[in-house]
Amino acid sequence: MIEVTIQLLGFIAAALLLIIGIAGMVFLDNIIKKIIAFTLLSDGVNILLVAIGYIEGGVVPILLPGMSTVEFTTHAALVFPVGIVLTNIVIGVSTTAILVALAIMLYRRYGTLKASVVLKGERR
Amino acid sequence: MNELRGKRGILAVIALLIIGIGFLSSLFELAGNVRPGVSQIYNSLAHLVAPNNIATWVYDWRGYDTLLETAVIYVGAVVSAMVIGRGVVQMKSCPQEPPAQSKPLEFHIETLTVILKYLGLPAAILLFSYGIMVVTASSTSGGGGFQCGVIMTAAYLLAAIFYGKNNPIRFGKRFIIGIGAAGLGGYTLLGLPGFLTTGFWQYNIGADVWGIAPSIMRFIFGEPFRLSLVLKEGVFFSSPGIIPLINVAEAFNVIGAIGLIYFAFIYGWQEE
Amino acid sequence: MTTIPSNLWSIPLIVAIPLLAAIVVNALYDKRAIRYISIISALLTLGISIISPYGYHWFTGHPAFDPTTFTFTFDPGIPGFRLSLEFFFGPMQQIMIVISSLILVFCVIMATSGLTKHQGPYLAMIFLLFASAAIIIMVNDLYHLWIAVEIGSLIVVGVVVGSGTSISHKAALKYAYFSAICGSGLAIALALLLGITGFPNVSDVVRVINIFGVGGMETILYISFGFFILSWMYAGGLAPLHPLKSEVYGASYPHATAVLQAQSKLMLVAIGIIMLRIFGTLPFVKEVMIFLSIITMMLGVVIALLQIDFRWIIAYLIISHSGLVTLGIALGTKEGIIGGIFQAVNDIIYMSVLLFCCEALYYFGGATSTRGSFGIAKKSPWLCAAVLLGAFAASGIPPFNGFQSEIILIQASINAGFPEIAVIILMVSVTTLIALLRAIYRIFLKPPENEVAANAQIPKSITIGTWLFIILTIIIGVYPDIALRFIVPFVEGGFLP
Amino acid sequence: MIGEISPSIIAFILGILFGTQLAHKITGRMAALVIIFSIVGALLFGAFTFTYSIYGGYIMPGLGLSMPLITATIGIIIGKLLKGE
Repeated sequence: MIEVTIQLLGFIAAALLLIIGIAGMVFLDNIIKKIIAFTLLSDGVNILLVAIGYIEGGVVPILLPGMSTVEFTTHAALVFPVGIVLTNIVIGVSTTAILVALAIMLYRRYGTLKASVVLKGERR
Repeated sequence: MNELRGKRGILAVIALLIIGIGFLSSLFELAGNVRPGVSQIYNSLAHLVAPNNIATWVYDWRGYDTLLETAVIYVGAVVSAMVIGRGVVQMKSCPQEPPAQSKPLEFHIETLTVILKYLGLPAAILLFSYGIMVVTASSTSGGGGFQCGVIMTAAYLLAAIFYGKNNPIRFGKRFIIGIGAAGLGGYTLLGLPGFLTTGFWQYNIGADVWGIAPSIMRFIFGEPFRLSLVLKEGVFFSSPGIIPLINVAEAFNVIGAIGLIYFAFIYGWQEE
Repeated sequence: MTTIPSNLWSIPLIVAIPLLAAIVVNALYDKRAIRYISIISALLTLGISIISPYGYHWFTGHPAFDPTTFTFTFDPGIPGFRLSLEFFFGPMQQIMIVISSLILVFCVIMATSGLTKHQGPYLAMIFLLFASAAIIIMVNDLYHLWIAVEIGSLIVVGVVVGSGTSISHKAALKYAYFSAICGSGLAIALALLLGITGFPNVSDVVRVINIFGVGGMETILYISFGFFILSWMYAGGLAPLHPLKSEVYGASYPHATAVLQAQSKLMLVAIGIIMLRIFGTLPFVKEVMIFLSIITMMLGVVIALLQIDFRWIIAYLIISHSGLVTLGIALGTKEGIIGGIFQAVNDIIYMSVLLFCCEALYYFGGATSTRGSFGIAKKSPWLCAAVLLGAFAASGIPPFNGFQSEIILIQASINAGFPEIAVIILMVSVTTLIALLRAIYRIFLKPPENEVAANAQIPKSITIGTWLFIILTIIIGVYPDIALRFIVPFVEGGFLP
Repeated sequence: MIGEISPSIIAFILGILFGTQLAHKITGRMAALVIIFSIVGALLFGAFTFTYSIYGGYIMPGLGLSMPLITATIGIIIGKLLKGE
């Protein structure tokens, strides 16, 4: 019997978001929809990371007055996976910005947002 | 979902389901078996630096990672502006097709109510000061440079929506590029004091957890931010060292980067 | 034996100087000072990487935690868990970075003399491209590897869109999509490895897996291996994701492609070695890697034969030869890894020769299409000689350098029990020669049918760069020990001292 | 003690820097409104968690004043005045 913990629920949510995101990025035709799918994918990664850093009955890794250091060491959320989330957010922002900029310029050129039309190979 | 119809669609859905179930079943094994590893060591040393251990992780334990992470958003901004038209280059000897024109967005601000227009500027000012508060208090509470930059540029976007072309926050091209360069360059150069005195790039000479920096450096960079931490074991005098300074640099960089993205998307890019 | 320092002075400078140069040139935007600043920075990087000693750098100056004695130590010789980010600069890293920065110097000179006015952001991207390549070859940390791969792919997008043409925008969009998927995949792989081991440092991860095991979670290792393979494919342009990278190579200016291909070879070597170290003991891992390499090699040359533009022929040949690099690493034997890394070094050099020659063709009005014939050999016989020599080096003809590494790879694959692979390597080199000679005949040698610019002035920088790299190919081809003495100790010593 | 003052000073300087980027005219009424709002906000966002002095903003358990928010607002208005227009 699998014990249902908050961590496991986080993993399930993350996996669902990842799969929806990857499916959207690969199969959807509209460039903007693809970008939205990417944000889902990126959020899935974030939830996965937060869930890995989760500790049963833990606290936020910020020292508050009156805490004991030993207690903090064992109970604070794992700071490494939680910290990586910040990086992933930043990367998500920059990738989204670039994708949106490219979508704008390609829309101006071709007048459509369909990836199958815009990205059609040209005869060189 | 027209794209997923037909035989190809069914195959794709089945393949995705298989991948998803495999991925999920492996995560079932991981749940509850995560090894704390290095995070626990970081947490055990938290009281020596800044109370906010995430800030310590971001700017001290993994400070150089964060430099690259900061560079990621800088690159993101520069590249998106390049796509819009800033800094497009051609070979002098062999010019190719001209780049597409970058047009500014059109604003329709007539529909906004008078109250919104009157409160737009105070709201922007308050958002500015909120962003500044976040960046200066980051070593003791949650938040930090990135959040500050996002709040500031949100104020910029808000003002652009309220007032259109006649934006009260007039981040000019030169200011945005300059503040971004100052931020990333400042972050990079803050590694120099530690490098020159201890040989380690970005050693947090203000906190000096390992006692290898000259005491004068600890005084210069550590004393202005020294905090007393009242814990169960007693009072610790911890110092975040250069973390607050790096935070400000990161905030500058993010303001420059996201500001450049907004600027390029809203106004396009025309050369003078 | 001297002790290895944990705060080697040169490593931060190799990364920080290009970063600062990028910031400055981006801010200057269209000033004349850009040229001098960028050339000086590139030369500084080259000089530092040449004179630097070997050792570690523990960024942010945190020591290692020794779990046996519960103490902290600054001695990298003690196998402790690293608290800080670890870079290692050894002989292999040295030769890779020296060659990449040599290419950077020439690329910067060509870009500043041959491009229109607003070149600040473009040059910034080229500097950051070099920095990401240097980081990725020196890094010994999964988290930083991920950031470097991500920033590397964003910069590649930046370099490609620099020309502002529709074809480059399309290539950039495709590449950015896949970088989004594969970057997230690499993040998932990192998260899973962090979950089962608790450490981001590659040496620590390997040690934890070897000592404590993975507690029956081999599936997780396989899943993270899968995501690693995905990012390996897109970062290096392996099949079946080769169209992404080849379009990037073809759509950017040739001088930028020279840096781009160096960066992707360095990524292939670095990620490949990290995969071998972490997953090398799992079954089927090497087989998957070998399979991918063979497919890449064959597909690359076959598609190169079908191309009708010199730029795109070179682009697909770079893809194909990436397969040679990864093949050596995938074999997993010491001989194979030496061959793979040596092939990467040689590949970077001779592909740069071809790309610089391709850049020179732009001064004849962009005469790179093999549909027309331009008779450039008469106008510029030295350029024709250079491109022929480059083609010979690329096809593994003695006495050029390609021969030396391919012979090692052939021996390694025979010794590893795959004589079929040796045949494929031979086939690839023969087909490379055919593809290149066909294009060179049409563009250079055939009597002219199309008009080209009459008074084309090829800049001195291109001529000097081309011939310098040709001399390098011959020197390494005659005395392969010059390069091998950097690579062999790295592989013999188990990658890190 | 000094560790509590420096953030407020930094906030003030940053406020002046960003205040120079404002273009519209700010009336006295608007300035007063903004400062009052910032004091309310400072009460809401609370004090530094670790400082136990009046300056740091700690008034009583559960009630604190975030000084950087107030100094930043004042800095922004001063920066706007410096720039003129």
